[in-house]
Amino acid sequence: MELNIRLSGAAGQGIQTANDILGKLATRSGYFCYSFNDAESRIRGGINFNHMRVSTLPVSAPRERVDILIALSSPGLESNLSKLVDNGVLISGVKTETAGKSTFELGSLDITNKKVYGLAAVAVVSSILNIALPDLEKIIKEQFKGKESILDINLDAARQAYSMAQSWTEGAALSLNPPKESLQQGKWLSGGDAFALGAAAGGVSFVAAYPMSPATSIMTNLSHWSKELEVHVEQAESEVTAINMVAGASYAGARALTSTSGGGFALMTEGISLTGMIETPLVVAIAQRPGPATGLPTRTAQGDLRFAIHGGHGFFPRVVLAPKNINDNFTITSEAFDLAEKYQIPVIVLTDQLLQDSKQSLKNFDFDSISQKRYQLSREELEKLDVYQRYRFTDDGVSPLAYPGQSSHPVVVDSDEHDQDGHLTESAEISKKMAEKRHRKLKTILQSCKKPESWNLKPGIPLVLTWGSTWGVVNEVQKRLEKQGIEFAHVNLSWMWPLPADFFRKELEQASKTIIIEHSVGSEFESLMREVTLHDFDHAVRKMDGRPFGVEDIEVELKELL
Amino acid sequence: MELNIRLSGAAGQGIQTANDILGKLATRSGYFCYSFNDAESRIRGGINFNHMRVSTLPVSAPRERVDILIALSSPGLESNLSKLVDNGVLISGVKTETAGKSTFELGSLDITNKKVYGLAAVAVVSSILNIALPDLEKIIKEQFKGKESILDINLDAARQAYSMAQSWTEGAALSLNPPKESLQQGKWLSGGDAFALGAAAGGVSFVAAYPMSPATSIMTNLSHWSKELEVHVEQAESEVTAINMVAGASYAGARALTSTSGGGFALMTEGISLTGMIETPLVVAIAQRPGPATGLPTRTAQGDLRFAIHGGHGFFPRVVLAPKNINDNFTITSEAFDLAEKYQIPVIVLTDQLLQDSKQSLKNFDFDSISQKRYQLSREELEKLDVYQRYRFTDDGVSPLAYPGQSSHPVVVDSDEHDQDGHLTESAEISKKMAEKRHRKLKTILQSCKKPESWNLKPGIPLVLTWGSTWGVVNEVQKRLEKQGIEFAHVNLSWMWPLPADFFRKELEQASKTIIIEHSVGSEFESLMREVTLHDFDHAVRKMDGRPFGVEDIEVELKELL
Amino acid sequence: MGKYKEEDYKSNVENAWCPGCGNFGILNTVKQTLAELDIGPHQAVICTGIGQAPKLPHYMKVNTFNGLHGREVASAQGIKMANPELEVIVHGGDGGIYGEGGNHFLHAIRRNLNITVVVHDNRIYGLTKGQPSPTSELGLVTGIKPEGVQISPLKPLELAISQECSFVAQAFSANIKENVEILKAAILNEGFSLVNMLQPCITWNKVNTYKWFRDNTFKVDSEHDPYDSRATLELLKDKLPLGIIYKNKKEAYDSKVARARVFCGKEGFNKIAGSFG
Amino acid sequence: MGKYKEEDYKSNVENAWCPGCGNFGILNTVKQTLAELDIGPHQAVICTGIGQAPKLPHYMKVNTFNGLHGREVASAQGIKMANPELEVIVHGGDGGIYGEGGNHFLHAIRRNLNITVVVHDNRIYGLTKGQPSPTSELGLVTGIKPEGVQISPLKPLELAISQECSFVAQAFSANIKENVEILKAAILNEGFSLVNMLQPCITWNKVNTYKWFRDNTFKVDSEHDPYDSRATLELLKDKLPLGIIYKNKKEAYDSKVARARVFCGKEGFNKIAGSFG
Ligand SMILES: Cc1ncc(C[n+]2csc(CCOP(=O)(O)OP(=O)(O)O)c2C)c(N)n1
Ligand SMILES: Cc1ncc(C[n+]2csc(CCOP(=O)(O)OP(=O)(O)O)c2C)c(N)n1
Ligand code: SF4
Ligand code: SF4
Ligand SMILES: [Mg+2]
Ligand SMILES: [Mg+2]
Repeated sequence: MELNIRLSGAAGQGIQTANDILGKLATRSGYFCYSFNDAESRIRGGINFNHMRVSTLPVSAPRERVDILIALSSPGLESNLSKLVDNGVLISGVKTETAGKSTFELGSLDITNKKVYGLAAVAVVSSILNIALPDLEKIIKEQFKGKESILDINLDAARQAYSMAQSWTEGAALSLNPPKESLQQGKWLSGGDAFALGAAAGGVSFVAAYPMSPATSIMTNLSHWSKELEVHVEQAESEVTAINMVAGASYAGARALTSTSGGGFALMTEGISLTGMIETPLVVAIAQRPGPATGLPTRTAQGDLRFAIHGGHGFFPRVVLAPKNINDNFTITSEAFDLAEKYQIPVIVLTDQLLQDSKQSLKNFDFDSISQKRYQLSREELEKLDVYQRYRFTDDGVSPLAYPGQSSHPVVVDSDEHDQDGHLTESAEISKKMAEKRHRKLKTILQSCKKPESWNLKPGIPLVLTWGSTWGVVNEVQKRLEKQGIEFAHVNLSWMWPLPADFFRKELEQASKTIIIEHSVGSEFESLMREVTLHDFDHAVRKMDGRPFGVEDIEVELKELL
Repeated sequence: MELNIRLSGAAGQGIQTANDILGKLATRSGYFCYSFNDAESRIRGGINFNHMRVSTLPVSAPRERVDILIALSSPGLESNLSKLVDNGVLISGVKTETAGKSTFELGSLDITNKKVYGLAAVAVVSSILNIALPDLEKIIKEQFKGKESILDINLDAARQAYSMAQSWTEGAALSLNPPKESLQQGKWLSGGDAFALGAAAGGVSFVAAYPMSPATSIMTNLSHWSKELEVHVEQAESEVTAINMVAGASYAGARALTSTSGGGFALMTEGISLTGMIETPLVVAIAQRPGPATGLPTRTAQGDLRFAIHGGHGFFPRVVLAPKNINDNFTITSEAFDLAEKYQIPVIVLTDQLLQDSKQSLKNFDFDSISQKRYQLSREELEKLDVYQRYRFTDDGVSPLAYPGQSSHPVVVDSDEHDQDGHLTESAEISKKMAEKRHRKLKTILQSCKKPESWNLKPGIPLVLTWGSTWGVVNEVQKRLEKQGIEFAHVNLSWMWPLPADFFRKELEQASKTIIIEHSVGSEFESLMREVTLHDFDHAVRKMDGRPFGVEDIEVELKELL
Repeated sequence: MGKYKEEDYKSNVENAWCPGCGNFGILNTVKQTLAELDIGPHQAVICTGIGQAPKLPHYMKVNTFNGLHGREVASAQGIKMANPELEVIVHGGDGGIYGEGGNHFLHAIRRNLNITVVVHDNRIYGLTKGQPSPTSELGLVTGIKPEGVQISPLKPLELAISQECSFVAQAFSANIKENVEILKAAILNEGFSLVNMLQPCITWNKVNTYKWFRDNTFKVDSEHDPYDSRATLELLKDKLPLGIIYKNKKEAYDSKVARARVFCGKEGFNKIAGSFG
Repeated sequence: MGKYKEEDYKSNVENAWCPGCGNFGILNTVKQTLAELDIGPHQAVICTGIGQAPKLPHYMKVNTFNGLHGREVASAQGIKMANPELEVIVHGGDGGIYGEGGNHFLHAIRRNLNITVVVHDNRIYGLTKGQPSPTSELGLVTGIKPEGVQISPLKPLELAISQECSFVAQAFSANIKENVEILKAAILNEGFSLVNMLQPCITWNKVNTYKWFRDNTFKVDSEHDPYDSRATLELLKDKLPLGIIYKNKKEAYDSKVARARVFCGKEGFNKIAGSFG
């Protein structure tokens, strides 16, 4: 059971804030909520919406269906009205003559400042959901802490709208009871929040980055939390600066992060190759959006998978990970820091606009579940050594790590091919051995490679393969189709690279049919899976318009293909 | 029949010049010559060599065997002496007591300036090859034109050395007669020369680049020839500038080129993605060297194949080509310009240090064999249009091309997703159509895709697969093994991307065994072939030390694997 | 009056700037300037990157190269070198041109092609929602820097003057009449011309408002000699001068380079190829 | 005398510079300076890029971050911010720092971390065989520019001063004794210190030779007040001044940032995570 509430309007009309208040409120009231947004790349005007699912079961995928349409602008109303279901209701901030839809006119309230319409609409929804007015008031007070000057008009609008809505029967008809089992003290947060918290739990102590949608929230969050987390966030003057700064910081002992989108990553590939050569741990977040070039800055895509794997010249081991949902944005990011330092490699986390900007009701994150281990030699171990060799040849290819100033041993790293001491070399023999050492790490790293997650995996039925955030819709559609008697296996990759040869080949071959789904114009994921598994897929589903896959789309699509 | 002559010494001792004089001279005398060099990344000192093959048949691959060792420095002597064959001879510029090798001591000449030792050694070789002294003198005069002050001491050294060598019987024993059929007016040039000439024939009119080994010779050549070729060469302050400059120049109507190595390309991937989005023709040369990072700047590798294919965020069509030899550096580069403009895409030409710095005797290039076609609408066609749409939707995905100022129609290009007019759009529908339009070009481009070249291709025998410059050694080894009764098919790719699915799959499956050879630490080429052909290779041969594959290495290796 | 009128540069693209944004004034200035200089929509190229300022050419009818964030000055130079007949004008943000693209800017001053660069200096990253830009003042509070900017602002005029830039002016976006004159002079100047265009971002920069700019700027005296670099540096001491600040006579680079829209001829080719005998 | 002697910084790596190169003098200067300042090989980091100059730290014993061409100033800032206790010194070429890395340099001056940047200014690209660098003089003939350089040279000192750089000096590589004093002052200065180190490249730059530098430099008068920016610009008018040219009192940025070698604690984490209730 769920209600799909779409808040639409122009940039600057406060639909984000209204959405947030509603999300928090419903989460506290015991519902599972999920919202995603659809915004233009502008600051004022245009046609944007936030889509909120309030549900009695966990949900984490975009939907097309709208039960309650909140429209604060005429274009917002026009472009979304067709999505409103037959018995759905409209809460409108603009004059409208939409025959056949029962409408709550915000204009009929005694409100002069239209800036509070968003909040008034939230109050109407609260009434529909039978959330008590004091709970709503509490959250409004929290939200406007420090902005007391506008608190009162917001409170007033909410109260008015709430009381009027109490007698709005068409709305009340949609009411939904919260589930018996719900999150205890659930949090309401975005993928960008979860990512930053994951970095924090992973021990990040230095961030250099340049703002770029949809990655900016990572650096913004960490900057706001810099005191509590003892992290320094530096806004670099470009991505080229950022990557070379974090490389330096990592050499100096910091757990370092940079975050960007595909276009910024492009400027970082030289530096990624540097960290591959000097074997300096690093975590890089790529929050994907549709390219090429500037593309659609505020939309979503999974188009940078191959670029993340192959970006940078020459061979060096790296790990590429892709969270499947907001919770993974936390766990996988924190693991990324551990992997980076353990293997002294760059680890790339591929998130995307959908994940970053979506919000969800989630359990609190558990700090203790995250490894706090550090991999450097201790000062004591170092002082016992006669010489410290940064690039000592070892069986697993991983050399002992130390940072400058930690002991009396200088630490020498070099972007040229180098000897064990870190000094540049022209020797064919040493070059070969050093390249082999780096290559050996690949095998070592594969020990950490995780099998993909799977749902209903068994031979003889169709298999649907996804990666990263596309998990969400397919996971939900799997349950929906199961109820309709249509069964398939769902496999989702989060560990994207490196993959052992024949990885998952057997499972693919045992399927009655294989379908690959990726949110990309090209076929990056399919090509990767072909390379690794030598499997020929029966069908591929892709996406060209930068909008997320919706549950409805995929349901239709899969019904056809299965 | 051939003589392998290795000139070794320190940087700054003039072995390059000596090598060049010898190459020109032997080419004019009717021999087929090939030389490659092995140099450290420094300006003076160190241990370098140039290896020259003087042959009665065309040759174009590195060898290990040395018949005549010219050593101008003690380290040069020591590091190469073991390569000298049993009946080989030594021409030495340093005191030496190498028992058992017959030695021509340059020190016994009446020469005080050791800078001319290299030339004296060339004179000795000329004598061995029975090249007439006046021919040598002529070339020396050409070489030192404008440097008359040092001409005389060079001439004197050559004459002395030549006359003394006339009575050196051990040397004379190696003599070699030129072939009956030889090149008419053969040229002696490097891959870097051939690349620049290919660009010229392809109509290049604007170059912006930043110096980087081993690509620098391309811009240096074109800069020297700028008057004759009407090309402007701009040294940019960085590769980021260079790529955005050429994008601008191309928009303005120039046939534009930038040249770099892997590390510079890394800085260009953002701009490559830009040209993919704005659909501006462009040729990018990547002269590969071993990475990651700075790696081995003066050595060779094929490590950037995947990076060339996937470098840049988001999906956009591109073509990646790889010349197999110096002659291809000319033809493929000129074709690259045609393809770039025809499809309005970036075309990447992957050469490498081995190809760029090697030299060879070749026939003159034929300007008329190169397409001089341009693909823009004419001024007249443009003026007939009511509106000009830079991104008009077309069946083949290729829109009519025009440049600004050409007619009264403004030309609008945009790195954001855009409509047919070139203006930025937020529309899902137009975004989808425009992404589809770019994607359609892939299929159109595949019409130009060439089958790989093959030698002795037939089912039931082993098949050896190579790409780019690795063709050279394998081609030669194929002939050598054939004589030994060992047969294999050799297939070499020059058109690297895009490739149709199942490309060459049948041929691979019909082979008794498949071996893939790539000059890389990683397995970029193998992974690409796996992806495209779904074929599992039996063996892979790779290279870790940045030195070129030698004929001898590959012969041994293949004998083992076949 | 010339051939072209302001309306010849009109476009139908919906404007996405915030109502009241300083950019509107700049857009009007540009159209009027081109019309007054009789430069048609097909004769000028407006070259931009990404940001609010760089959207400008979409809102008019003109050759447009809307490239990458911060790369506008690099691309503009490529355009000019390929076809010196085009009138190349760059419009970019302070973030793009002085931040991401600072190096292009610096070396473009040295290269001294005959182009004009107009920086919409709103002292903030507008499009990406209000992070500090290189020209943000010390202490400016932004979403990303709640404790306020801690790094001294870049001094773009001083930078350009230190490199003996061919032409340096400063303008305030609201003064359209004066700005048309400044922009005309910049375009007519043979060489690299910088116009630092102070522009209020009413949404994100609550310090450098219209009022603030009015209070903190002054018009350069008509007596001021822009060739006198010492007098110029004096001008920059306190408040923000508006007008043509500095000029330096030097030959433009593009006059030296060949037009680059040609194929090399067979003759030239054979001459070069033949030299490898 | 302190704990450390010049020999404590000795390395066994074979030197690959051309005999007679100006870089040797700089190497000696650095070793002597560190010894005299009592900064041990494990306490300093020499951060470099790629070129001839950037090979310097390999020829001594010291913490070394030999990163990418032109990126040395970016990486050095990362090192310093992560661990302000390290004495961070950059050595780079004029090509790397002023060309490829010009933007890092420009913004590093603004950022004003307590680091020292020594630019080996040989007015040429040494390692890549003699292309023009940003500081190459007009008309300099190189392999790539047979007709001579046509772009005005960058003016690095003027650039730094225009941005009110904390410390600006110029030196000539051959004057080891004086240069030790200059480098000491640069390292001791709290803030971003630039030392433009004129250095003959005897192989590729046949114009700016030892003799040329001797003839075209002069020592800055001991009376010169480096805080007087006008006097400083006067100094730069004709020949090349050697010594401490310009200083500007401002607080260094690193003193404001926390050491960054720590894990966030559970408490801090829970406080933040808890705020999402
Ligand atoms: C390589 C890259 N990095 C980051 C961005 C994201 N981005 C777009 S505009 C912008 C800043 C805009 O500020 P400014 O240049 O001052 O222009 P304004 O919007 O203020 O006019 C940024 C960081 C991008 N598009 N490309
Ligand atoms: C991204 C990149 N581009 C180009 C190069 C090639 N490269 C190495 S050193 C150098 C220039 C060296 O000049 P400079 O920085 O002045 O140092 P010098 O050798 O003169 O000391 C260049 C262009 C590179 N290593 N990386
Ligand atoms: S955000 Fe600022 S700069 Fe951008 S349009 Fe709005 S007011 Fe103008
Ligand atoms: S090339 Fe020049 S800078 Fe490089 S080592 Fe030789 S003399 Fe020194
Ligand atoms: Mg701005
Ligand atoms: Mg230099």
